[in-house]
Amino acid sequence: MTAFLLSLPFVAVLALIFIGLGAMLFKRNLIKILMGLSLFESAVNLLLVAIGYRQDGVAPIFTHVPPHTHMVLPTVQALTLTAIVIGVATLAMMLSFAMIIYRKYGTVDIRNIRKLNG
Amino acid sequence: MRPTLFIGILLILFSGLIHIATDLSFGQPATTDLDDYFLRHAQEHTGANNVVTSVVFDFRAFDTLGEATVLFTAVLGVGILFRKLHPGEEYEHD
Amino acid sequence: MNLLWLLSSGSGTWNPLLWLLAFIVALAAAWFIRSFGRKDFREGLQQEPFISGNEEPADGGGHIPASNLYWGFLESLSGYYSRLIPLHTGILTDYVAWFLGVMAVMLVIALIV
Amino acid sequence: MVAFVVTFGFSYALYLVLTAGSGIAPWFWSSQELLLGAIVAVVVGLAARTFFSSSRPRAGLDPRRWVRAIAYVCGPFFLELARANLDVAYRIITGRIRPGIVRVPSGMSTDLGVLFLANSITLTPGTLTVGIDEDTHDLFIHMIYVPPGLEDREAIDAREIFAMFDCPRWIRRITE
Amino acid sequence: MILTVLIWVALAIGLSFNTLGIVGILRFPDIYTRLHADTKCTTFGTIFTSLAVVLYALRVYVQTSDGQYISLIFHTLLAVVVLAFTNATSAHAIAQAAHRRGHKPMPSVTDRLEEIRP
Amino acid sequence: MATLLQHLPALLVAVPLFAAFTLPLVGRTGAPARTAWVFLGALLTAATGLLLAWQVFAHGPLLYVFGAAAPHVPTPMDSGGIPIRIIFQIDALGALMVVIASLSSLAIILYSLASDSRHSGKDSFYSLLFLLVAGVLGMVSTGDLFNFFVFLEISSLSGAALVAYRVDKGQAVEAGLKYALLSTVGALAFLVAVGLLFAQYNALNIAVVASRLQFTPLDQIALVLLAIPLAMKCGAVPMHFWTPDAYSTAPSSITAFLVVSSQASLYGLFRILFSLYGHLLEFSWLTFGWFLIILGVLSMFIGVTMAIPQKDVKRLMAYHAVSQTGYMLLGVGVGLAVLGNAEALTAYGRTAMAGGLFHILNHAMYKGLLFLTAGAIFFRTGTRNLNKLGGLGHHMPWTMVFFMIGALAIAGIPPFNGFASKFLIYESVFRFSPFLSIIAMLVSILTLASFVKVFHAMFMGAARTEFAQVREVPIPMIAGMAILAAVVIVTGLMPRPFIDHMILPAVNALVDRADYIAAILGGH
Amino acid sequence: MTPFLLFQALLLLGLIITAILVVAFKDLLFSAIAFAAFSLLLALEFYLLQAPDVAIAEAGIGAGLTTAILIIAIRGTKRLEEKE
Amino acid sequence: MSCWILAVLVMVSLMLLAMVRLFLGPTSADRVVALDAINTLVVASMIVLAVVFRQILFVDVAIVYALLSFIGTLFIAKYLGGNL
Amino acid sequence: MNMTKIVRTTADVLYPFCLVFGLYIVAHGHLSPGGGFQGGSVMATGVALLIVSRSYTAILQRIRKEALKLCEAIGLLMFLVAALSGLYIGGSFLHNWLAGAGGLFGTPVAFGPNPGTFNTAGVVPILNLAVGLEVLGGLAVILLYMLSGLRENTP
Repeated sequence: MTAFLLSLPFVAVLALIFIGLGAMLFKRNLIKILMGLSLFESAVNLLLVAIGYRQDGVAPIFTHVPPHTHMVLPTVQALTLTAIVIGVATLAMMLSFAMIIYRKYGTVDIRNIRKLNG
Repeated sequence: MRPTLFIGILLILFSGLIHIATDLSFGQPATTDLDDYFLRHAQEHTGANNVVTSVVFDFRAFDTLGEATVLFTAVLGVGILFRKLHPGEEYEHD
Repeated sequence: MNLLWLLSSGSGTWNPLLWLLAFIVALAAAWFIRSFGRKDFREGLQQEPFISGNEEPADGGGHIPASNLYWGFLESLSGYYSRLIPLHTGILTDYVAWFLGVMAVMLVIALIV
Repeated sequence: MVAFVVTFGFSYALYLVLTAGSGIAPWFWSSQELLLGAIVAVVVGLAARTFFSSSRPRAGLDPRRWVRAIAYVCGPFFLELARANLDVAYRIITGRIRPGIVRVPSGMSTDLGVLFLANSITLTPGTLTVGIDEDTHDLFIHMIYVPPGLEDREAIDAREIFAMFDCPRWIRRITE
Repeated sequence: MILTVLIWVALAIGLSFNTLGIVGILRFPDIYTRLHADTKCTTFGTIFTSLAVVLYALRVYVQTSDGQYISLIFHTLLAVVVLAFTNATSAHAIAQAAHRRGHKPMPSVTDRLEEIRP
Repeated sequence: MATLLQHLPALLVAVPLFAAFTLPLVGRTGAPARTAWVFLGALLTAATGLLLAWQVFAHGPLLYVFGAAAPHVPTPMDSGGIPIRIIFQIDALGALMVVIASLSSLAIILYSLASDSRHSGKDSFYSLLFLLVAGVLGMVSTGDLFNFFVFLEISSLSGAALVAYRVDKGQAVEAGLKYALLSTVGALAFLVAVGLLFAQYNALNIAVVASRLQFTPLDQIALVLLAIPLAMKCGAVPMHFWTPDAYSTAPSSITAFLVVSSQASLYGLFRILFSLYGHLLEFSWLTFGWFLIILGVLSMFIGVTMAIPQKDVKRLMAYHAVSQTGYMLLGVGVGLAVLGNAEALTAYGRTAMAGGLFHILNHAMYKGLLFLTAGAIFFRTGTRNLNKLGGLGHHMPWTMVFFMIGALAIAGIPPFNGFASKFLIYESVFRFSPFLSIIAMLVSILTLASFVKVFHAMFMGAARTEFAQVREVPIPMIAGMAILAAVVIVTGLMPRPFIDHMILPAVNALVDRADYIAAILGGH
Repeated sequence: MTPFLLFQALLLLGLIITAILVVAFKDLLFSAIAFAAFSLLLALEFYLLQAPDVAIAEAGIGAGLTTAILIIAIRGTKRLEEKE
Repeated sequence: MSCWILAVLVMVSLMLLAMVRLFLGPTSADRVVALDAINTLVVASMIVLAVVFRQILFVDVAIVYALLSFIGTLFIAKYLGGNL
Repeated sequence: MNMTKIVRTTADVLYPFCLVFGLYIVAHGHLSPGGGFQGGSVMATGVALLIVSRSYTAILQRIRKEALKLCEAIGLLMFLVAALSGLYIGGSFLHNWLAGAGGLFGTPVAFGPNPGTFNTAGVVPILNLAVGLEVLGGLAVILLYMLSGLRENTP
């Protein structure tokens, strides 16, 4: 139980990943699928930040830092920053795709967006 | 039929990925030599107080270039999607 | 010289040069045979071609469309194709599901084996 | 030009507020911050001068208005805010409400004045700006408790909805 | 000492107003009245919690005369001012949008806005 | 000049990026300036790539540490022997991919200068093309997991945008959406794996992670999460569905480069399986070797059988691309399966891998050539439907010749290069398992059959009236196709020097994992 | 059960609830609103995990601009999901 | 010191309560109200958490928050008003 | 269509605020939380505020898309040039040759907790500014493009 509580963020990450994947698998609406993708993305960001956390660490900024002994890991935060911007770029592009598809096909239902098959 | 299959896939994935929650220990990273290096030497090597910034813009600046490129790509991609087509510009005849 | 051309797989060898030679010989033979032809042939002098005794339809009508090629092959394998082609649904969710499914299977294999 | 100066001043002040405490003990700001703030303010002034202070830019040059604005926010506005909150808390607890939307001619001539008044009204006494007439600057205000008899009047003076102070006058003196 | 008490009091006031705001959101019958509760109470509560922080910073500054607490005060004040400003405007925007969308103020005695907008 | 040579790995990415960033500015000055700029950029990119590859093949693997004072010292003095910065590590395998990408990018950009000349949005088009090139070049040369992810995203986003370039009917957008979404999901799974590895070993450099790997359950999960997305991106069969969609609707020049892009994913897959996870216990070698083999066989067979009934010429070729990817997976998979068995490895394992890797080079060339010819046909006739085409051999003789070269190469007809690599695969796989080899040959026959159909449908028959106006394509397009055709013929006629100087070093770079690690960490 | 852990548990609970709401709402606009709330809470979680840089980025990009482009996309397509 | 963390705990609980309105709210405007309330509470708790962590610079995040979540609300309001 | 005058005026007032704050975050990226992306996104939100408060046609008269694109391109090129400058100096691509070298940004900092001064960190502030400009231009242009697509989507 204690171990479970201690790894709470990872449990949340797992839950969020599966909520996102579930949205991608079970939803028909393209925008909803992209929201699920974005949830997945956020979950990954949370995972990255959570693995860099150290018990009672402080943020890795030396300006006005309180006199603590250790800091949380900076690398994962840097990676997460990159991942966030990549995520928003991807999302913006895919939402534009969805808008054009709606303009051309008249639907965003994923079952009807299948002119390319076979 | 299909939803059952999807649920099965998700369940199997879950049973595998549950290791993320059970095996990783929150708050106690196993090895930290790379980050300890950053924390110890960031100020001396880059002169930046914010270690995250010094990682983003010095130690791993190439990632940042790539990331800026991704944003540029997205801008170009969105622009290319919403561009004005020339009159009579048509690609697919069938 | 031989080393430059010879391709060895450990159990067999292949020499592209020989194949090139064979091609050149074949081309030479073709040219040779062609040179036996009538020198006074001109465009438009020949007879109209016949297909099974009928005149050739105008404007490429005698051209067999691509879909009709290998009709027998597709027909004989229709059981296989009737299962395979419906798998390519074109639905995005299915694409993701296949990806996740393979991932799930491999996850099980990697964790158990 | 005037617009640029006003925007420049606003940005510079903002930057100085942001970096307050950066200097060594007797000084509030370090010299670098002052210099950088000037550069930033010039850039922002150039970029935003057509938006900030689009109407009546010359008014922004008057320092007394700025002082009055700060005084207004700290004094009458805050007290009205406190009173309004007590009122709303009372309504929340008791559930005694009598809502309605009334029309209030603001009497403001500048955009900034309307903005200030509308935001003051929204934050203060049991009232919420719902709409605005773009030409006459009449505000439409949702009141959480319309005093009986008020709903029949065509328009209500802005002073009536503030309980303690004459806020519209304050705002007029600040912005016009 | 007095400052400590003041901090406690400010924090208590802030929290109670925040609570009242949330209760109001949950309890009030229609969108406009909920907006009242949201805009006023939570903003006011946040002002008071921030006031507690400002008082705390002031206390520490008096003790240590460390310049960073000045910046804490200013940044907190700035955050609160911005928050009040944006909250008021967004409340107006929501109310206006809701009205334009046709949400009538449900229990209401008068609606002058309805008269000028067909 | 010497200093510039020293910084080649950085320039490899910087040159296409610079071209891409400046194109929107240059393009405003007019079409001739843009064309010149694009041409210059392509030439410089290709030159950089080829020079770099030459250096690698001549002098051994290159390291480049981004941001360090000394770019060739991977570990700083004070770090305790770990690399801290992003390192480009280009060994023979990477150099092989760089050669492929450089050659194709040059040919493709030349081609597209003419083929896309009448379309709108050309600044963005060429910018994105350069970004795609930069993404692929970065993917194949980086030695850092997260950096690989970033370049993966660059290449997939720019690829998706380019796939959707022909927005007018919406099908291209649909394909682009599918490509982008699947790529993103895959990249996110990849990122999860990077996070898991980082959480345990606190390193992102592939060599460092490889040296610290202990194969805990988390590592196994990470392996799956790393390998499957890359297998998906290269178009292996149960996850190949995006391939025909994206390849068939994209502009032909883009399709030709998407092939290279998916092979960069293949490179990533091999890098992960061999260099990162290469020291697994033997059953895992077998497991993942058989995983690659099964994926390969499925890809080969299903790809080619799905290709036969297609009517759309590019869709047909896309299925063939899937099928040819199977050969590479099969060859390298056999190598992976026998990695623990030194005797079998020397007997046929390395040959199989050499066949697989040689096939990557060959496939990029002839499949690029085929897609470019299909694009040429589309450029002049405006249709990709095989039933509507016919008799084009009268009007487009050069295209027909190039198509014939490509078709014979893909079908594995000697003396073209397809045969050279397939020969190696057949012979070595036969010693591993005869059944697989027979399947490979069968697939080759079916490929030939399929291309006979395409050739017949497009070029044979009497000239048609509706194509009476059709002429041969412009010179730049022919030049682009000619470059690829020349490479196809040269590699077909003289496979031996390529095998000896490029492929076998690449095979050794894959197999000898200790060298890869030692290049970064020093010692053995 | 330190206050920190309790705090985090509540926050993560909120995160999961909002994530479920994002998926569960049939109306895409509601989903977008829930997504904004999700981003807010996620940023608070980042803040709690001592990553202020990431929190600012998530605040600016996740809560602000992502909502904006989601709303634009919803406006550009259809607001309601189709019935199953 | 514990009073601060207690305050934050209360505010997070309040956020969870506001989520009830996010879930229930009959119209989208109600949900935006809940979002706004959550937003305000997040800013407040960020300011307080800066004191808890003794990290003065963390207040910057709160300012960004107060400034930026506004944009999402405005986009939603513009959409609701039918102006977008 | 426009939003009300109140919202418009708020946007006008908050726009310089966003810019100042974004530039503050960019400039202090190496000292306090924040940096190029964050500051850029704050500035982009300022532009988005203007965009949302007015109609698309009205905003195109006030903001030039070309200027934003130029901003983006300049940011990217600045990044690349700063990266290549390290190569010219003799280090490597992206080498931080200014740090610790004296001069404008080269002041070395003391180790450990310190209040921090602005003129440290070498190339990092320049890269921060470059990325800030790029993100500002990029995100704003994305929004404008999507809005332009919106106009065509509605019949």
